[in-house]
Amino acid sequence: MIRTASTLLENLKTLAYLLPQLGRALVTRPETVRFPFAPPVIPKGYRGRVEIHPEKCHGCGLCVRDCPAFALELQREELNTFKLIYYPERCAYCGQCEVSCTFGAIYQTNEFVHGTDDLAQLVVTLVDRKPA
Amino acid sequence: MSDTSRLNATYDRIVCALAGLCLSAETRIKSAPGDELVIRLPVENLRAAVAVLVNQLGVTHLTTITGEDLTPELTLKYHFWQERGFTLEVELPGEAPVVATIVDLVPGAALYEREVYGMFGIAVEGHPDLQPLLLPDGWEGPPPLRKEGDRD
Amino acid sequence: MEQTRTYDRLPTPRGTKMQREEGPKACRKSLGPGAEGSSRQQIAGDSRTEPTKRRLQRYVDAVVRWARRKSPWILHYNSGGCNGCDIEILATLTPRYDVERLGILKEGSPRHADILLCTGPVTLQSRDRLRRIYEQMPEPKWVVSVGTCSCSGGVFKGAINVVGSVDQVVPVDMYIPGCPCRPEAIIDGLAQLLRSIE
Amino acid sequence: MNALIKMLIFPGFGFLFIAALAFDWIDRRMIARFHGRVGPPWYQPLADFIKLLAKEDVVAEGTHGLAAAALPIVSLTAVMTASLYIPVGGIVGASFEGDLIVVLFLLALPALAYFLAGWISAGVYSVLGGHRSLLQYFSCEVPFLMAVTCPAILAGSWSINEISNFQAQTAWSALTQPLGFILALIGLIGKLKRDPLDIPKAKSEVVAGPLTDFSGRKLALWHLTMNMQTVLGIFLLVNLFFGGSRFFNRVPALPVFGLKSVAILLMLSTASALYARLRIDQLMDLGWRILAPLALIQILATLWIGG
Amino acid sequence: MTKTVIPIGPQHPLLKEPLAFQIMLEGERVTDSTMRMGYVHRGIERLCQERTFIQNIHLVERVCGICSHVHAMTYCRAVELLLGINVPPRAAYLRALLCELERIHSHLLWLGVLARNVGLDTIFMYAWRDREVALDIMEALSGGRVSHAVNIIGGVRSDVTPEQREEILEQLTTLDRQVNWLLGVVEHERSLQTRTKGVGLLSLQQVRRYCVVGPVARASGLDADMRRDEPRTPYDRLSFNVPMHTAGDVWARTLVRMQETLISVELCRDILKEMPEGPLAVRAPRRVPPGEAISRSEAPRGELFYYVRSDGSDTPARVKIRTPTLPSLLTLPQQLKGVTMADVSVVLSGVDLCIACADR
Repeated sequence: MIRTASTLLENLKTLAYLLPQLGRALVTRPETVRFPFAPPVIPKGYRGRVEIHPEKCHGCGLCVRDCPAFALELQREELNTFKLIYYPERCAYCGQCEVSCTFGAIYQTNEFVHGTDDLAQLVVTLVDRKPA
Repeated sequence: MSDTSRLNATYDRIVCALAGLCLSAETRIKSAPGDELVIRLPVENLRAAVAVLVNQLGVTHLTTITGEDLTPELTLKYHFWQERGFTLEVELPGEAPVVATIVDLVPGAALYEREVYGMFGIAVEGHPDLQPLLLPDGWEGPPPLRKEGDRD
Repeated sequence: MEQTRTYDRLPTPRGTKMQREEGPKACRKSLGPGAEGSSRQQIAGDSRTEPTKRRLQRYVDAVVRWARRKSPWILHYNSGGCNGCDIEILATLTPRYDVERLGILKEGSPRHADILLCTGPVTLQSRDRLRRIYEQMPEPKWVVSVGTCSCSGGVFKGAINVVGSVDQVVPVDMYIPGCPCRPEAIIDGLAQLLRSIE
Repeated sequence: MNALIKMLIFPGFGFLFIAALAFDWIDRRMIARFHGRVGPPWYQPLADFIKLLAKEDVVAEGTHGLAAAALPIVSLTAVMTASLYIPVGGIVGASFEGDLIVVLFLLALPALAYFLAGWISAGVYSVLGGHRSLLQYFSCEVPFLMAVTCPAILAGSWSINEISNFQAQTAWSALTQPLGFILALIGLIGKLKRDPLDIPKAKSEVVAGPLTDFSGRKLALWHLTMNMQTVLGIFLLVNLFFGGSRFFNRVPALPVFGLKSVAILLMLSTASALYARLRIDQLMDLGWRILAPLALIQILATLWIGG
Repeated sequence: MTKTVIPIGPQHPLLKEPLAFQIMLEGERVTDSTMRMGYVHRGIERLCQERTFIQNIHLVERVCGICSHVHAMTYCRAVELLLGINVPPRAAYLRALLCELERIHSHLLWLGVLARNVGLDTIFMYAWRDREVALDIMEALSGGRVSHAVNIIGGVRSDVTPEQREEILEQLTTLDRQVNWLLGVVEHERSLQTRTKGVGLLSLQQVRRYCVVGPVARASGLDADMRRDEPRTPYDRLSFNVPMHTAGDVWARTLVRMQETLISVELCRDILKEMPEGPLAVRAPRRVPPGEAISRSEAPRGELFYYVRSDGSDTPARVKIRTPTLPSLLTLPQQLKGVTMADVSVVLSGVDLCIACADR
């Protein structure tokens, strides 16, 4: 008798296994972020948009050579005249440019790129070096 | 290191079993536990060699088939695994390459052979369902991994 | 009253923004939101322009626009991507990001969806499929290209089997770069799109 | 005039519409909370409804256009008519001896329309979903009908109003016939194609079932029909098993009725969060081999005690 | 009995990625099925031959978004073999740590997808909620939730600080508790079992014949795990067991994957505790000497295989990628035969398809 009752109980438990957790979920606060209604919390180390310390850039083009997605473009006219252009819509956000840069000029910030309806707006000229 | 000797014994066994069929056996491909054994065969011996492996040595695991275009000829590498990896290598002519299927011996080779067919245009004789595996419908132009398809 | 639609005007390939405006999207814009409901009433209003009727029309339009902003149902199609953006899209449905707060539901049938989320570069094999899914969606519809690959081709640009970005196949209303996009970026992009439905 | 108000506003269409949206919201919100999410805001079902109304209405190629337009309207009409006979908070639009049978019949119509909606469509998923919905209807309807009969037998009347009045004076059927109540609940879940038994519209199997090719207005009407059906099913159970709107005769009728309905809605939500979907053959096994015999036992027991 | 042909895919809510199935039905029972791949074929092998060794790290990382790190790691190892470089031990430990975290994330993701496909959305939500913990750890380590980009040829880029270590250990405790609960669900929850038991059967013999790898093979009783069979730092210094089952159905696969997740959590802890100090990377030249190299590793779905040949320039002459999903795809017609239409979703999600991997 007791055994049948216990097997029955066991069976009922398998039938309502999730029930205690559901109850707990009802009383605990959901862990949803407040994001669209509050500023996003992005971790410090997140690999986001590429930025540069323009004064450190020598226009060597190492970052351009190693970029897997051709998101950087170096337009060089003379030795000291060049433009470094960054296309976020092509960028793979891998940070290879950061690794490749021997001068520590290029780096990644922790902000993600916001959506846009016009890709041309995203393009940034990182360095615009004119002859002194 | 008894472990290493055991692994080397595996290689010895394989080389012994295939001795009559192969052109050469060397440890050429670099791999983590030491270099891997590569056995070069004439194309017509491939099926016989795989039959020996499957029936006598109990090899079941074919990792993949790698095709390569080393113009002018093509090579196919059959990467097997038993306790450690080893490779059978055959050489094919660049023009109208044909290789015999091993699907009946190792059913797991079916998709790899289809892939090789699509990517290199190597006809696999006796394959039950030989169509390119990954190429889009209506693909025109040379098989994508052949050198003739190189763009400048 | 509606017959099966035929699509002789396929979306124009990628061009400048002006060029794209001439495509189906522009027609949609000239009709205004409320595609056919409003067009029928416009015809009625043409003969006798009654201010009350027009005001009513304005109110109805406002309500409809509000409803559209609050209830965007999404359809997701991976046209050749690596999965990374797909799982981030799915992650937006899960407890941490929970886009159902914004009324977003993930639908399975193109006929139910308002927004097509495309991920990945468009491969040759999936190009026609993407176009068909876009055509199956009822108006008004929007396309969001999620991830670098679908915005520009990304690392796969120039691959032998890749057509390129999504906007070469269907008109895109919102680009969200990122590889993969964070769920925050996806939500942000969708919210921007919804804001532009005004 | 009074009858018109009853029909159009309370407890007729207007009230039903609001209740349908409200229950939909409560349901979605509850399930979201079970998942550990926040869930949609209160206006969500309304926004969905308006948006779908204003969306382009495409008829897929190969679909019978007239039938596709008529079916949601037919089922909506059936559900609205049924609402007239179900008492809400002690107020009933129209009542006569035997209205329970009429309501059950009217609530069966949408299931048939749902099947037909799949049948007339060209898409394979729709056809498959329609097929499944018919199978599911047969295996769920029988236990549901049998379970619902028990309170009627006990009260000796086929009028919903009288049954609920009888229970309010004696005891709730849910307490005297717990088995019957559980069977009716399972049958209701099956009838409404709600979550653990959403076999005809399972997303991962048949995309959206018969509704796969519907869009715009028709889809809105289908959703509304489903939601109204949920409301009516719950109201029916409250009347038949929870003694309608009375609670010790002290508390006002409407809040009591509302609370009881929400309680049943919570049971439905819990069930949908608790279980995985059954296969159609498993459901038929469950329906015919377990639920129907149990319902028969319940009927016999009821006859023996109360008859 | 009516015969119907049901197309599943390329766009279907069941599949997150495009793959086209034609399923022949008799009533509700599947009689035959055919498959069309290639919707996600991007030609990565070809593209690898056109890019430099360094660019390729990020290219192969995008073969698959779920197991991105293990792809990049296996590729880097192959190139390191060609260069004759030994990775510093700390780098090896960090790589392994990310590998295990990726396994946790992948298996939890898979459990969620399976649960969603059988209509148990609750477990989908819980599994994905718990997965966020693993993603948080990975993001703290590498700066990316899904693609990590920590691998460089010769080592890794990012390090674990002692504070981070404590934090991660704490997060692992939460993860441990929650994965344990999920394992309990898989073991005890009745409705999940009714759907998954006896579905998608694969015998040990079939698994051998089709060269299946990974959890699918282990659930059928094939004892194969590249972490143990071809041990490398740090797996040769850690002890772990490989969970096995013999039932060969979807439920057994679920159990295997959940037990593996638990073991991975344990391994993460061990790796963090035993991580040696030292440099993170050694310098690697851009040009790679001619030669061939093979690198195998255990991805979440099984054995991952890279073959790289260099001809002495800074671009590889051939990169061959064999992903573990491919042999699993081959078994699908066998698994589908005779199941009902409703079980198709269970079978398809049971093998943990990663089409992006398979198509490359």
